[in-house]
Amino acid sequence: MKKRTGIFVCHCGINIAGTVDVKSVAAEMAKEPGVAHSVDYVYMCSDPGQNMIEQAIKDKKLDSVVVACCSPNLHETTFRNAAKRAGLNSFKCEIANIREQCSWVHKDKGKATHKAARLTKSAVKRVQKNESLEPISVPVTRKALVIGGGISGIQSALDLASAGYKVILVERSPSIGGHMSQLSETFPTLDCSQCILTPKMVEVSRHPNIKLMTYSEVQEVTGYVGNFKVKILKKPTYVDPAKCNLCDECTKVCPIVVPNEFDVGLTGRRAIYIPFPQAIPASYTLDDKNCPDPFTTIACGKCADVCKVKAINYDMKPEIIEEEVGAIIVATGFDLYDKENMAEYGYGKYADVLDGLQFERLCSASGPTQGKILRPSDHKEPKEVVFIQCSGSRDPELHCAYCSKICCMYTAKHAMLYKHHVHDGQAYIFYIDVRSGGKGYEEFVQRAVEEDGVIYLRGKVSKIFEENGKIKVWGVDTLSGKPIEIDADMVVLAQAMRPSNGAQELAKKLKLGTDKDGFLAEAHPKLRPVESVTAGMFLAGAAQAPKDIPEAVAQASGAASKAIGILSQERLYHSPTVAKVLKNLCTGCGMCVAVCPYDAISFKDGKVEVNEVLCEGCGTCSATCLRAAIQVKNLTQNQVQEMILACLGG
Amino acid sequence: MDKILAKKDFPRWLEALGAYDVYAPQLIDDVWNYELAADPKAVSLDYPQTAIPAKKIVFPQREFFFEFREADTDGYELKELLPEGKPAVIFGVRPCEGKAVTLTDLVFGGEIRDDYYWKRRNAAVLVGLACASPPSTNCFCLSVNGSPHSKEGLDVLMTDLGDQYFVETLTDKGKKLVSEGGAIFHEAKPADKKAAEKIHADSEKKLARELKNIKDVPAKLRGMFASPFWDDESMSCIRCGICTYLCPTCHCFDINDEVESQTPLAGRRVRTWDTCQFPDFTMHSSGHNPRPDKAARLRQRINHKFQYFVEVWQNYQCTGCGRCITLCPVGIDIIKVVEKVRDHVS
Amino acid sequence: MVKHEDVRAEAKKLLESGKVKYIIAYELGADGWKANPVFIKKPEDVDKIIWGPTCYHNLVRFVVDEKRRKAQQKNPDTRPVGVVVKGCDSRAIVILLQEKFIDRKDVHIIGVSCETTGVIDERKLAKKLKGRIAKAIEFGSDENFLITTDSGTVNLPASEIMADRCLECIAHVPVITDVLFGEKTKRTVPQPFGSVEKIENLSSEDRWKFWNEQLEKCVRCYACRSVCPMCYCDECVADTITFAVSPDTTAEEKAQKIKWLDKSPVISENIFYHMVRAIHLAGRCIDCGECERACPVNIPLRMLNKKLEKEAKLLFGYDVGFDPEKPALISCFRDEDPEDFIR
Amino acid sequence: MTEEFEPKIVAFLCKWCSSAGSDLAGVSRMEYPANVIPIQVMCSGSVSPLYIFEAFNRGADGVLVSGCHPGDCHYIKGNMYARRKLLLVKKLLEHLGLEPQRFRMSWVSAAEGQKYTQVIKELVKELKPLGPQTKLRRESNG
Repeated sequence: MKKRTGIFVCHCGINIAGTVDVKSVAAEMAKEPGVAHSVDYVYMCSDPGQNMIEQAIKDKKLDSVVVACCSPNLHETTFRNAAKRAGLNSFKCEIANIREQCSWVHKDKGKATHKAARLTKSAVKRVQKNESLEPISVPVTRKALVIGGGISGIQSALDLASAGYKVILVERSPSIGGHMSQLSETFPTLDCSQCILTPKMVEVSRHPNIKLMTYSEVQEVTGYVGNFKVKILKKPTYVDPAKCNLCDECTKVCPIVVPNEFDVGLTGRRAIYIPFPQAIPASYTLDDKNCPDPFTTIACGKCADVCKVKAINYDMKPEIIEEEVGAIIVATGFDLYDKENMAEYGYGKYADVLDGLQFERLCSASGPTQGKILRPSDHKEPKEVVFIQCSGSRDPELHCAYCSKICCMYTAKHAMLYKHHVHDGQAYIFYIDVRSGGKGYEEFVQRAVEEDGVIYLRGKVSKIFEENGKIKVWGVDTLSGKPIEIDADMVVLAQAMRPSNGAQELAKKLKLGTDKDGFLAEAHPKLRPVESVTAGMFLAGAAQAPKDIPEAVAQASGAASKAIGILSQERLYHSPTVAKVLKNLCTGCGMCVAVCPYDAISFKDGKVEVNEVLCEGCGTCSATCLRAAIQVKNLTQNQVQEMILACLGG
Repeated sequence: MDKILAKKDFPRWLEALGAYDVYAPQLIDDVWNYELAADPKAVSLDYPQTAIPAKKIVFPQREFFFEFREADTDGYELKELLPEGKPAVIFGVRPCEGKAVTLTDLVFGGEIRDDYYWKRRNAAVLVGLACASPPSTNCFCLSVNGSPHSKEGLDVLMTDLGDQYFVETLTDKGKKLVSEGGAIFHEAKPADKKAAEKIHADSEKKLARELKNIKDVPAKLRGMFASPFWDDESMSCIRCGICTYLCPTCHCFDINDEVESQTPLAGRRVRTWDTCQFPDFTMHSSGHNPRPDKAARLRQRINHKFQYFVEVWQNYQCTGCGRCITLCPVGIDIIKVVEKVRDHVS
Repeated sequence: MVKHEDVRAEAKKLLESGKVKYIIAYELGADGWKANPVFIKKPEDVDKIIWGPTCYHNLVRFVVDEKRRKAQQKNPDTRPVGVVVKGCDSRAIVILLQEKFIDRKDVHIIGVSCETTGVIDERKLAKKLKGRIAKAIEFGSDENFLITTDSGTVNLPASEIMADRCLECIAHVPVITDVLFGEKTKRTVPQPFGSVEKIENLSSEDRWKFWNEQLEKCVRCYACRSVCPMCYCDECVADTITFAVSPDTTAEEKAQKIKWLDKSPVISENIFYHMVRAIHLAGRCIDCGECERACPVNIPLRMLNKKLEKEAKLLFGYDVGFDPEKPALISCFRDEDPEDFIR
Repeated sequence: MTEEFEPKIVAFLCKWCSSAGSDLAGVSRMEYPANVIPIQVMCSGSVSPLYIFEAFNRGADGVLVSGCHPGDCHYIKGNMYARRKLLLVKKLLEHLGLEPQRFRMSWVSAAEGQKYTQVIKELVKELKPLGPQTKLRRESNG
């Protein structure tokens, strides 16, 4: 059947008509095969212009339309809607860009007109082979998964839950709270970390919309935006939280002692334990990596014996729980840069060389020393403490190239807290720069210097070693140029922040990109900072980059609102110009599978198939395929060939 | 009347043929082919066998039928493109190829007369060269009603007598061609004729290969259409077009429109060689392919040459040049295949 | 040196045990000196099998046929086929595995090492023999060939009549096998890309002249693509009609068939065909040289594929046909891929 | 006097960077020669080698493929595949004896209207002295 294409050449006032002879373009196009109607008009995008198109479609029974006008970025939607109103499929309308790419950049009217005609013809050739397509729509599972129970995860979960959506919060350790629960006070306000965090943790445990899964890990994620399928491994705690009444008898009888993660190894804990008093869920965990201990094969059973409420059950097994969610927020947080890497500062070698988190525990009222600052080695009060900033940060040669961002502030806080505990003590801070951007931050640092007499030394520490009970710190004050030697009682390293252990593996499972440092990659550094490259997955907190609490919380809420943007939809709509497999030509070589940036192509009985929801229609697959067995709808190789011919005047 | 031409005068003959396009065997990248002779002095008839047979001159691999162009009013303007230009004379044509042309004549001269073919065919003069010794180790012309000195289809037959050629003029076209040479030709003496006849007789003994008692093969083939024999025989076939494109008797073609401009729609209708050995030769647009596999395609080739053609034209469509054997990349040997058919017991 | 007996014994074993469906090997052709592909189905036929200097065919081509055959059969015999491969041929198997065209269990690979020699180039031999007709040819003791002709025997150094592909061979020992015959001899190739460099050294215009003359000769018999184990597409860009059609193919799908080039054997279309073939073989051609050997008009087709093999190696550090797990050349990239050609 | 040779150039521009970049050139009214007819594709990665062969076969005097800078690809890495694939194409074309200037690739971001005009100007400048591309072009009776 003969095609009936309509051509509408826009003058755009004189913007186009000034350099392109629109009349002759329209006239030339009228001669094209399958062109039933070809006119020009002063402003196609105006109401009369659009009506003109709609009328022509009806009167001339047009089956496709080309509007030669400005860039498709401006009015493609306008004209496709017009076509739609007149009963055409919106993909039966194509734009020829004869303004930005022609009339505005050429002066010679003859040449510009010639080019405009070619551009229009090329659009005609394309539109005549366009399929009618309707947007792909998929239902949305209106439930979210939050991975990581630190402050970011907690915030995202609460925001989603209070917006009325079901949330699954997965945390791999026995309690939520994350690193924030380990902190003593928080800058710049010095309010107690537990005091502001605990209520949120409790809220999580009580919220009807939140399903909390601690001591659990995400094992597998399949599916796509709006329709993810998640497998979660629930590790056995061997203690039934419902029965446990926190009498703490079990820990008293447990013979096995291991370093306490919560106190960053400053104290020990039993094999059966509660991470910290305010833990949520408030229950004990029997850690089966340490019980029974490596030398015995069966648990001693003492804890079960003393448990009056019979909460302990050795027969608990790991479970795999399957869930369906529409959106995923990844808030896997951070860990500190490994001790091993900082041997140069005696970290891990000398008992009194600590990292920031350990110092937090020393300051914390619930810490190993009930808030007294004492040296781990001899429990004496340190009179001279050296704080070293950028320990592992900003050191492209040996360590991390990036700035961990929060160290300047918490080091100032540490120095301050130290002075508040040890009034006759002296705090020194080695720094490269002091970065105190942020509300009330600069003032905070100033207070440390002015009120608490903290001595800031600009320079790097060259050597740290123990000598008769002191820790000698050698360095240079690069401002005065003088060498510095301090006989310190304690050294605190502001260790660099790095992505939490296992974040890399998780990223693989979720098919998320990571940057060169292993932090999760955002979709766009400026304009899409909380979205990941995978549709429907969002990032929150230090998993994406070093952040302090307010930033982490802000991003967490941002991620939540992005997720709500999906969950609030009945169905998701997706552009239908996606790749299509010509089954007869496909040999299943998988070259397309390898190049697809969205994992939208998969093998199916010896051939491949496209997941239309994941496919973004980039067409890299079709250029890779040796058989043109996979092609993008409405920009097929066949259409491009016709366009090439048109461009060359054939 | 038979003539004698001294080899040293041969170039002069070519020079005298300004009215013709002169083709002669030439060696390019170790491959002999009939090419336009730019320099008569360079031409030598001392060659074995060309890769592409002389059919390419009377039946070119590509020729135009007509030109079409969309008219300003409705419909199309058509312009027939019959072959033009000088008549062709081809030197060094082997007798088997001369005979081959007579077979193609039958096909294009049947109830439908192919003017495009005949325009060239009638203009072409075939100057044969008797095979003193077999030009190829796979020659078997004697087995298929041919001979190393057959005159069929030729206008002139030359026989190499050492430093001179014995020239037999066979047609008016031939007479005219020889007359162009004028004085360089001399009357042949009886002794020359004897010498030539001796060479002819000897040459028949020199053939290395033969395909004996095949008179029952056509009947045999009729009965073997559905035989698994073809599957086994075709196992090593790789479905290329060598055996047929380079066969002097194969004449199948395809017709395509080569479009040069979309608006106005313009282009040419073109005939090109095609071959039953290509899978798409019998492909229907429905997707059905009556000759789905290489077994069917090999069968078609053998049947056409040794059954169908015999039934229609009482002759084998094979002149025993042996090209398909020599040039087949996987050594499929038509002699062996036909012998197997002959000896086949079902 | 590999003896016929070795291969025959292995073949017998395989067929008797029923381990393989049949064996793709070489037999002596009708002319009594050149090898041809042969398909051995019965143990009693194994004595047909030979190994010699004319075993130039890449038999992996027939593994492709076997896959096609199986696809058409209702309930096919799924046993593997045995196939005799040289070093280069074995790399073709690697590519077929890489592209999941075949499964490792579809083939039982009988590897044969070319040791110090390789296979011959008939055209080189013909020149050397100056009209004498070869009757038999066999490997000599030290890097030479012994040729029996209708007038006496000749002893020629391998280097003089060996195929170019063998002179530039980088894998004379099969890289993937179930059983290997012959020594894993060391062989150094001073210039693996020597022949193509000769052409590279020409000026742009001379290169054009060269290729123009060569590709002008092409008669589009498609022997090059037909003999190539990598050209396994059901439908080639050079085919004029939609070929891979099944009953459920829609008219739209048929209409999508693009006529990229005309059937006319004219230079522009010939070049188009050979360009597409070259680019589609980039990172896939394993230089078995069969396209060049099969060409009836002697077009140096290796010089197209070898060029891109060289570029793949130089530009992207990509070695073709050694690792079945590797992604295809154009389905991967390195951040440091050169881009000085981009502005 | 004879009219100056005007090369015919086909340009494949990726939608997100190069086409947007040429739009910017338009908005900023930067003038450049009208020899180039752009075809907007989704991603430089979607440009098949056959497109380039076809363009030359149908009489293009030059072909340009332009995409996003490495790392900026809207489709994450399509341009990286394009870079590898099209370098092979370029090497092949030059091996056959086509003038290197005739096939170009460029990275033009949505912000580089200036660069786009520069690329076009240079391309046209380099192609004019070469005259018509006849090597890969099909014959025509017209």
